[in-house]
Amino acid sequence: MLMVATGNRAVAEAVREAKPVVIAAYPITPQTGIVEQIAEYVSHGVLLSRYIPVESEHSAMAACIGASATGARTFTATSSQGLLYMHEMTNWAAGARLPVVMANVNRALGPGWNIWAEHTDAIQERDTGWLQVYTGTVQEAYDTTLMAFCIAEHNDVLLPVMVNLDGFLLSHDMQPLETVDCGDFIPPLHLPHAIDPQNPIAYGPLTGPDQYYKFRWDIERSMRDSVNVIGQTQAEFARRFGRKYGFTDDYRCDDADAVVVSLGTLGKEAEVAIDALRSEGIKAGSMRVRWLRPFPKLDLAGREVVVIDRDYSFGFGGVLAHEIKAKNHIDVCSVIAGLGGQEVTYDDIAGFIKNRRIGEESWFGVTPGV
Amino acid sequence: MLMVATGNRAVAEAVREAKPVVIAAYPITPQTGIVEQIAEYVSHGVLLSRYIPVESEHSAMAACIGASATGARTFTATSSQGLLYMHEMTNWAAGARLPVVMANVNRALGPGWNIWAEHTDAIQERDTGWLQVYTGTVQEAYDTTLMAFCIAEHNDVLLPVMVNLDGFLLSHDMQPLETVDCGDFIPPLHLPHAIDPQNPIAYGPLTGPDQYYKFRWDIERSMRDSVNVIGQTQAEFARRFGRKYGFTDDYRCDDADAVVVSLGTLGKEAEVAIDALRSEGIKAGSMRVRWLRPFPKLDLAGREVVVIDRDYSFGFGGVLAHEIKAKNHIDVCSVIAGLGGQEVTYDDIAGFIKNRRIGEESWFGVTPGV
Amino acid sequence: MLKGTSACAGCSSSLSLRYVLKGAGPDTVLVIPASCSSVIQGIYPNTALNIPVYNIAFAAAAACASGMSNAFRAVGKKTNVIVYAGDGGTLDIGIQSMSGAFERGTDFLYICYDNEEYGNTGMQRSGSTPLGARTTTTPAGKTDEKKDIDAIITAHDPPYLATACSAYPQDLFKKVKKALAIRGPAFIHILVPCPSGWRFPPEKTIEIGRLAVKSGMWILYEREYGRLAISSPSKAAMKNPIPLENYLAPQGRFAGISPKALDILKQRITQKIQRLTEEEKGIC
Amino acid sequence: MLKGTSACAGCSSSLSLRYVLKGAGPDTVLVIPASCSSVIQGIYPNTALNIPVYNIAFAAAAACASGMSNAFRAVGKKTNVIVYAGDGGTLDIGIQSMSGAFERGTDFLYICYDNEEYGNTGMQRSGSTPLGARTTTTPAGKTDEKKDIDAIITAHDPPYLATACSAYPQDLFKKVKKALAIRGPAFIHILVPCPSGWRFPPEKTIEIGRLAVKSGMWILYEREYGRLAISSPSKAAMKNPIPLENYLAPQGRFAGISPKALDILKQRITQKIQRLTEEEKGIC
Amino acid sequence: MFEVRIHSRGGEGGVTAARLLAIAAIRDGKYASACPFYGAERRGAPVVSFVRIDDRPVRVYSQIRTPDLVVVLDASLVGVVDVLSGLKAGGTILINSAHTREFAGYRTCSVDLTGIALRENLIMAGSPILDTSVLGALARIGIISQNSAKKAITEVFTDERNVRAADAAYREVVI
Amino acid sequence: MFEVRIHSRGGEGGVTAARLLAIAAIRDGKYASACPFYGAERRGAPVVSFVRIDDRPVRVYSQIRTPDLVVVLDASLVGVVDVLSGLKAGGTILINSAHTREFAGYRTCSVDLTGIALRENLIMAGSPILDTSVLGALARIGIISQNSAKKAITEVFTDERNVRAADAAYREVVI
Amino acid sequence: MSGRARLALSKPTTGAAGRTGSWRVFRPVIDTEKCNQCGLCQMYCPDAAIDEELNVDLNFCKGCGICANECPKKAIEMVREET
Amino acid sequence: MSGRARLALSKPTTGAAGRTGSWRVFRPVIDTEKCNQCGLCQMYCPDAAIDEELNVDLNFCKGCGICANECPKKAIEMVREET
Ligand SMILES: Cc1ncc(C[n+]2csc(CCOP(=O)(O)OP(=O)(O)O)c2C)c(N)n1
Ligand SMILES: Cc1ncc(C[n+]2csc(CCOP(=O)(O)OP(=O)(O)O)c2C)c(N)n1
Ligand code: SF4
Ligand code: SF4
Ligand code: SF4
Ligand code: SF4
Ligand code: SF4
Ligand code: SF4
Ligand SMILES: [Mg+2]
Ligand SMILES: [Mg+2]
Repeated sequence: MLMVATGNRAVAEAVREAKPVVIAAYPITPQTGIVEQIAEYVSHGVLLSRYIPVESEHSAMAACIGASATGARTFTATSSQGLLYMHEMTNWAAGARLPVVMANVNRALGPGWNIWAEHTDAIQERDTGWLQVYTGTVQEAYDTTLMAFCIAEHNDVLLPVMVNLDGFLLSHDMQPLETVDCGDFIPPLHLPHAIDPQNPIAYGPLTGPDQYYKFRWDIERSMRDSVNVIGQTQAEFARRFGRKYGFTDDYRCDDADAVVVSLGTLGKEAEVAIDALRSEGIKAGSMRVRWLRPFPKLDLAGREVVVIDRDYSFGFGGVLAHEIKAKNHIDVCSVIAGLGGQEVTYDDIAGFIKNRRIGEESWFGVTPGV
Repeated sequence: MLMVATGNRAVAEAVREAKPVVIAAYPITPQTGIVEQIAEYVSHGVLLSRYIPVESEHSAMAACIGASATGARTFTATSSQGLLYMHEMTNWAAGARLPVVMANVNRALGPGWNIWAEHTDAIQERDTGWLQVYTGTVQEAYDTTLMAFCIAEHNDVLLPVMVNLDGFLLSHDMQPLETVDCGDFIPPLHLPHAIDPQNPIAYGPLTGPDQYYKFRWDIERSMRDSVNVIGQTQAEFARRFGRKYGFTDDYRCDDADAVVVSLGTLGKEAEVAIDALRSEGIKAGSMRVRWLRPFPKLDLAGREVVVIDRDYSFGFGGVLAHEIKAKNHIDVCSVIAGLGGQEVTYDDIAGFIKNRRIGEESWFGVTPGV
Repeated sequence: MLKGTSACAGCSSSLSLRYVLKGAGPDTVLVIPASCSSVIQGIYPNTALNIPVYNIAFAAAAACASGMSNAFRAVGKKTNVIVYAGDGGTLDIGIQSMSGAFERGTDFLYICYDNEEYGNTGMQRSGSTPLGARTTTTPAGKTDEKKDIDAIITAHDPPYLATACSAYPQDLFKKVKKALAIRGPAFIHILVPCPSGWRFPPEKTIEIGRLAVKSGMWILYEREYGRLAISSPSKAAMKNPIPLENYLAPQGRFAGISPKALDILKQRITQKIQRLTEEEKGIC
Repeated sequence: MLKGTSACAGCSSSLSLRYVLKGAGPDTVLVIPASCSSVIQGIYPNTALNIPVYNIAFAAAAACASGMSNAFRAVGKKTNVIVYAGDGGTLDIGIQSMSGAFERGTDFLYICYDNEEYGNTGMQRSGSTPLGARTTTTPAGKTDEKKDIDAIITAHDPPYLATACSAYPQDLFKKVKKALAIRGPAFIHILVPCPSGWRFPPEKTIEIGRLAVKSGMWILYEREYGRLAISSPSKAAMKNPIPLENYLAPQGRFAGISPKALDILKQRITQKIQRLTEEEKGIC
Repeated sequence: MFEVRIHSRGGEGGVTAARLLAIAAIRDGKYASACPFYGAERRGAPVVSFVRIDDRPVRVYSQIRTPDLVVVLDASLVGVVDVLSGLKAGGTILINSAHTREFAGYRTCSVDLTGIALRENLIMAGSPILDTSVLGALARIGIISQNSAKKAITEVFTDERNVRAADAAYREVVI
Repeated sequence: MFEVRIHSRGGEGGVTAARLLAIAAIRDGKYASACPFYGAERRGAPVVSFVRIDDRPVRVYSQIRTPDLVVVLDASLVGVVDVLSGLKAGGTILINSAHTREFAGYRTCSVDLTGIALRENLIMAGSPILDTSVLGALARIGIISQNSAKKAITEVFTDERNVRAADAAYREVVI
Repeated sequence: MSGRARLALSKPTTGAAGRTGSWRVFRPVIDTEKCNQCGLCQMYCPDAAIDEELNVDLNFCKGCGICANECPKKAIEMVREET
Repeated sequence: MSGRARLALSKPTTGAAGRTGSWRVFRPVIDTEKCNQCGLCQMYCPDAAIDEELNVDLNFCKGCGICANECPKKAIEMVREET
């Protein structure tokens, strides 16, 4: 069905289609729309999930963990401070190998309070064993949330998945949304280590120095295996519903001399910049990274690369820029832009590309030393 | 005075010397010794701090924030789950520009429960705006904790500092410790933005998209300025007390063909490996990174580099290895070892160096695909 | 409090805050966790509050105030440290730090202004939302009862605890003064009717507060060193409460409340009146 | 529970756990936050418990159990979901998730075994440590009073709440059975004397528990749908409690307790006995 | 790409108006996106929403600087915010006002949406609701078809009065 | 580098013994480190501690695999754990036992530390304390000087009985 | 407080959220004839928009109508603002 | 539960913490003459080391002495283990 929906609504619609058994979530701007919409579905019986109105995000994730451990499909959503507050439990969910799906509406971190888009919240979770995907349109937020359940719950993966959408920019933007009848696209969840009251097992007990690392390795092994699962799931989605997704969303990259790499809505806005540059005769392209974990192979050889980070690791640099440097053995031009909802237009992005200086970092709007 | 002390005791001794006004901390293995020793000092009146026995780490950091905001010197200590649990507040302390000093006793993350050494806990905090230093001996833990107060509270910095020590390996190892009379080495704290009840100011209010990024930039600016402050403080410490510290602790690196880079006690154990290799005629050296934030300039040009990570970013790789790759534009041999207290001997380290394969990653003890 | 805040028109939380500030006087620091009050105070670089305000994360107000109070006391300062937190920041996510601060006997005043919802994020259910009330996360009415935070705090045996309501600003003002005169942890729980969330026209804000008290749905009292004293507006109300429906009817959030929920609410009122009446007698 | 756990010799928390498991029967899942119990159960790949045990982070037990209970109920399973948490995991860091789970009426049994300290990390102060007791973080004796978690839970009005003590295992056993027969949240608070932390010889474990009850420092009772019933061992004790000193003296942690602290402890006992006696009368 | 900026106050329905406009455009077979710019304001504060209508998917998330059309749902905003800011030369301004207005250099349309709302008793929490009626005016101006305007309204609201209000606005707008 | 491994049970003082040994070695002018290997065991479980004594700072944190000396504070551990594991050929084993023991191929010393503790009434929470007395035996074996052993004990403990116990062990150890 | 701004620090300002009087749809008009100076309107105004002399600060009065509703003398009328 | 181990899962095992009987310093010895079979020792043993037939499982009895202390007949003696 073609409707007009916000990113938040799209996520809620996808959750309705995926039918989790338990949903536990806590409101926070700008994610609230997801929680409210789900509460509405549940209260109208449109969605037969149990919705647990927990008292915090730490508890939201803990409740998802408890439910998921029984083999039930689970979902939660959060943002910013909420994500930070559940940090202990996001680590736990991954370590416990539970395929929780979470929507995170990217927002900056206080203080000062700031409710607008920034990726640092999710970026700070990049080591935890969660798969992370960043979306750029309402349709993509919907489609990706559906796929997230398939991927998280796949027997080769069994790791939680975080679907990211930019606060307000995507969570509140209203765009055309084509919903699907998902049919058997998401297979029923069969958690191999689901709690069986008849089978006495202690989950996650004290694990000694000569055993612990093996389970850590298994997380990484599954991360690596998830690359295939993601590929297959995206292919199957395309087959069934006609929309194609990759690890990245590449726009006019094939013959590009310069490529701008970014996450989320910046990557869509960048396409407009690319069109403008192309019309000036500049061969530029945009590569929007969808999957940050597992970190994808990026085809950047031979191009000058501008990376826009809507995040920062203080005392180090833009995270995406440095991960690309490290993985691709290249130097890049690193631009820090859009923190705390700082407005970044396609003109600005065109400027970043035109004025790129490989090997340097610049903060959009900041003159250093001042 | 020359005593024999554990790493935990050394931190407590340094805190006693630094005389924070408020200490708020929560026990967790293997950090407990610090808290207990401090409680003892306070109860005996040896230390005139107020010790707040908070009910969680989130509150520990919050209490330090509240106290520090008034311009009071503060200290806390934690580890592992505790650090994760206070994650929201570590971000807050940095954003609020408060020079809280924290000892973190590095320990692995559950589940399964594991109380032994691993750096992932602190590594997951590397983006938050905290300065991070990793120590390798009891003496160094002591000296560094003293210096941490000078650095955090310096007007050019005003950011919190995390002093890391390896769980059990360092926190419980008993070594000779030379304590000092610190005199005026740590100047009194003058927090420029301390709360003054007479001066009505709202701290950290809602900050719009066109203002927020400026304050983020100021954190980064201070991070960059902290490089000088650290250098000066370490020099001043050497001048006063005779012990020299750098951003790294380099051992026989000068003429080395191969350098092993690591954090914490692994870097001391590596020295023994280096001696052994040297005696076999292999020109190897060890570079132990002390300051991870701000990320230091590493002199690695022209050497083959083996990085041991006692941490991991799932779906990506060893964090130290990749940060070095990104910053130094080199490829390295990445070894993941020591997770969850996995035993790593000097013989093992010698093996890592001998069998290095630049461009590859290996997990110590793991045969992939099995 | 200065004029020109971003509070909704008719916001009784701002009204309460006005009287809290009046009662507290100048040597005061306010600690405010995420809530409507974090927005009401104004956006950088301006604030409507003319004492120092420390904004802090949602779950952390009492712990932050603990640190602050200890730091002030350590250097001999008597500065009032007041937490001004919403019901969500008190009963739900904030209860851990609050409970701990009370257990440790922190010298501070904790004020919970209770609009019975998460106002700042757009009127979701909180632990304080009454049975039967519609919020955006309980679109069919809440099925759980309101958490009794006063009983919970009373279990911590603080030297001072009081309830108040924005419709009785003078009463509130006096309670704030009294609370600050006492050493150790004090608690004031203020009912603040919220026109936007409770769905009544803004001009009814005071009226609704009065109806809450007159119906016995909200009882004004103080407990000083364990001794209960019913405050005068509630003295009369408790003897002869008006029908609960008079309080509920003007509020959109209670539209279509089930007879069963209504019944339980009424029972609770009767029980509470009885319990408080007995307690007051029992000790005097 | 199987033999060969890593509990200290004479650990009464293990003894309690034995009777909890007995009372619960087979269709049960235990949720255990960080605590002595996370160690007592055994190290991978072995466990001493023969029902499923879910280990969870320190602050998260009740929320985890919430999710679990809801997931089981959603598919029609009646599996008992029991939290077995220490006092730290209940009164301190765990109180937020516990309070939330009770407010939401979660169908589960929450058991707090109370050794009045953080046992697992080596006997630090908890919110449950009594006034005057020495721990490694209160080397001169605790200066704050024990948090009254039973009153706090009672404020949540659960259908079932009981206290128990490891020295009365049959009483505990019966209470566990009763709690599990009731729908909705139930709470059992077990006092478990800890020889290692309280500093008494391990053979005295039962004796100390008995002295706690006989002195009135610990009172055994249950509250079912609000109706209080004093359990028989305490009935006698409340009428004629033995001197508190008899309970304190054998415990190293109370060595050198100040007369003032002792006095307050005694007062509290008198008050509590009076309060419970009145409550029992009042309602029957 | 046709760009619209809507000025209103929190609670008056500016965001919903933007949404309805986007739906209507899509029902006309176009692509559209609607995006409110959110501050953290409460009820009553000035807010602004954007709608973009195009023949291909909209990929822009930044704010509209040079709108083709400005809609002012609350005339009291006129001196408070610069409603004309960036409006393209010759662009249109539609204002909710009981009397006709003039903005030099622009095509000015006015309609008394508040009056219509009061007539239809479309009031919520004390404020008149303007988000549906404005669609009628926009249809009349030619941004969307009248048919799609109705479709959009009935997709979102069940209350008949909304369609009536839109019809009234369609009739009453002064161009 | 001289490497010592101490076997004991939680609560018996093995960790303190290691600490005291390190202090004594340092008072002898050497470098030393002492490191307990911690499981999460409770009171009563077997634990092991390591002491390294050297002429230069100790930089090793991994466990001692091939000790020069093994100290067994609790003879009941023999058979439960392999106390001889890795002990260097010709190495020494010091065991707390009322009767003399023999470990083929090693220099075996025994001393009844438990008896000494019971005599001196050095009992904590029901267990005899062995950590101070053992220093006397170690001094006698020649690992540290008797003087430094005493110094170490008095730096840490004020109770006279500890020194007396060490003296007794010094006298009573059977080499 | 001198030197560079390290974190967001707000200073007290009247109209921190702008001239919030512009939010108003209805304006309170006091009929001084009917008014008995009881001060209740001043006491209850959440926005402190009425001063001791009973002047309404129309720059900041949000028009909530509480004053009119609470006036025991019905001395305040809420009048629709011109647009 | 087949397939590879993704997280640490422990199975019930007697002696999960080893043969904890070796921790013992004193051993309980029941004097069957004095014993009246009341079962209290069995009931109170924290380690479940005494069975219904009053056999002490010395593999796991930690020697805490509770049984001896609680025996109403003083039928249990704690005897020092040989070393
Ligand atoms: C950890 C965290 N979770 C969620 C939020 C989002 N949030 C901010 S304020 C708020 C509701 C506050 O409710 P309450 O405390 O009752 O205050 P009110 O807004 O009603 O004044 C929420 C959910 C947050 N800031 N931090
Ligand atoms: C977030 C966090 N903080 C601290 C710890 C360390 N820790 C583990 S158990 C424990 C004490 C538990 O005390 P209690 O709940 O009373 O149980 P007990 O150990 O006494 O059985 C502590 C502090 C942890 N695991 N997680
Ligand atoms: S939502 Fe309610 S409490 Fe919050 S500002 Fe508006 S009226 Fe006040
Ligand atoms: S510390 Fe106490 S509660 Fe914990 S295992 Fe030992 S005796 Fe039991
Ligand atoms: S209408 Fe409201 S804001 Fe205006 S003066 Fe009256 S009470 Fe104050
Ligand atoms: S409330 Fe009415 S009578 Fe009282 S001062 Fe105000 S206008 Fe006058
Ligand atoms: S001594 Fe303790 S462990 Fe052994 S049988 Fe008796 S009660 Fe059980
Ligand atoms: S407690 Fe004593 S009398 Fe009773 S069964 Fe045991 S040994 Fe026999
Ligand atoms: Mg609220
Ligand atoms: Mg405990």
